[in-house]
Amino acid sequence: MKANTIKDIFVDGSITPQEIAESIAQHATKKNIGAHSIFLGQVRADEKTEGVVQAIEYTTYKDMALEQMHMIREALFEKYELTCMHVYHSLGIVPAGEISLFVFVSAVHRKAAIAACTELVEAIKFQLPVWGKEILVNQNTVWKENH
Amino acid sequence: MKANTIKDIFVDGSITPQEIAESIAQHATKKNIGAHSIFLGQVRADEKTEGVVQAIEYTTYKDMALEQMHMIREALFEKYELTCMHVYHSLGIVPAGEISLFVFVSAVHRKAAIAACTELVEAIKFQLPVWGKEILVNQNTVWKENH
Amino acid sequence: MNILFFGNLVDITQKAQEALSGTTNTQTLQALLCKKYPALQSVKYFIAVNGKMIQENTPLKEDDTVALMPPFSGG
Amino acid sequence: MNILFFGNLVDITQKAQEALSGTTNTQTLQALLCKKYPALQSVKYFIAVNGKMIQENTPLKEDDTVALMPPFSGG
Repeated sequence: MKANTIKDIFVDGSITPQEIAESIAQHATKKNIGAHSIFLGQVRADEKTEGVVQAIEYTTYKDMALEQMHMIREALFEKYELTCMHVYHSLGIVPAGEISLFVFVSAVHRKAAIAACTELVEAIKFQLPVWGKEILVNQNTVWKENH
Repeated sequence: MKANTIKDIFVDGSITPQEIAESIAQHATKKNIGAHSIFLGQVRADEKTEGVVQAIEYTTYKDMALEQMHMIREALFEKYELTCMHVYHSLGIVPAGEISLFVFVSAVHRKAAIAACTELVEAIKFQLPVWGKEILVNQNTVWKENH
Repeated sequence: MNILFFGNLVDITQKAQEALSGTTNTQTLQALLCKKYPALQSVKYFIAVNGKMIQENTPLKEDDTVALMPPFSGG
Repeated sequence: MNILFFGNLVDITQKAQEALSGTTNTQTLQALLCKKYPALQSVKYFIAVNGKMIQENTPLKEDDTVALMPPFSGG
């Protein structure tokens, strides 16, 4: 199931629970899968000194991000026994309470799925050229930082 | 959000992607959540020397399982900064390709959500009195073992 | 007392529960059950008394519930 | 060459890209940009040439694409 072509991971706006359900449902035919490990990033209505966050606007350096994601994906398939791996990241505006990142790793056994998903989330946060701008209720903006 | 009452975790038959979507959607109003870590156990059509697995039938010692689950839950809320935690485990027949375990941990930050979810899955596998009987295509049965 | 059987133990006993009396601790109960179901001797199981796992010989009262449980395999 | 600005750098340059010529390496390019946008000196950023991160001074050709990127904050 290893994908050797560069896949797009970016979607416009937030990722809906319905899309997540459809992605899960598509794996019912892959009867060698025993474990799915999923990570969802949800936009927080953080209370900053500058005001409350009402949304995050995401931008990317797309060509570089997709190439980087491809290398991350290949390295994880090399390191772990995985069946499949899907990543969806929002671009544009995602309101607080909605989902901006959907990471989905499946394997025969849980340990590979969980370890790969955990590594993948860290790689996405720190190796993908993506930037989040927090839009406050008062329309001011603060650039997001990852920790 | 800490639940102090004993909650039921068992559902009849498989857990549908639609139910998972609904559970995710219910968290859109909790705007302090930044991360959801989800684990799904899917029944594998394993090829055994005795035949191919077509389903698993789950049984439990329910009173003890729910009490045990309650203690696991309390300990994880004590150890990690979590917003909420949901566990659904199937009883009865779950066909290969369908989902028998849905573990859903949410937190402000990803590290707590991921670590707690990972520990929770291990606790469920090894501390809950639940048993899976693999039903083969030839109707023979093999008792499942966890590793 | 009420004895509960789970998992593959049910294949041996052919029942999910059974009422027994006259035994005063888990050791004598195990001996009694092994006589009745010799195949129990060759399988691994844990014992819980009233929902609590026990490791050592434990006194039993008539209204106790004793569960015989093979290794867990949920999830 | 084509210069791309991302994240908070756009707040400084007020543009997402800009065509520049005459610089032959990333060090002289940085000096040129800092003269044009003094606020660039006080922010942290990485440089990628044609989509590859660079750590040291790197020669540039006229058809190269140079990206100035603040620390990533996706997810």
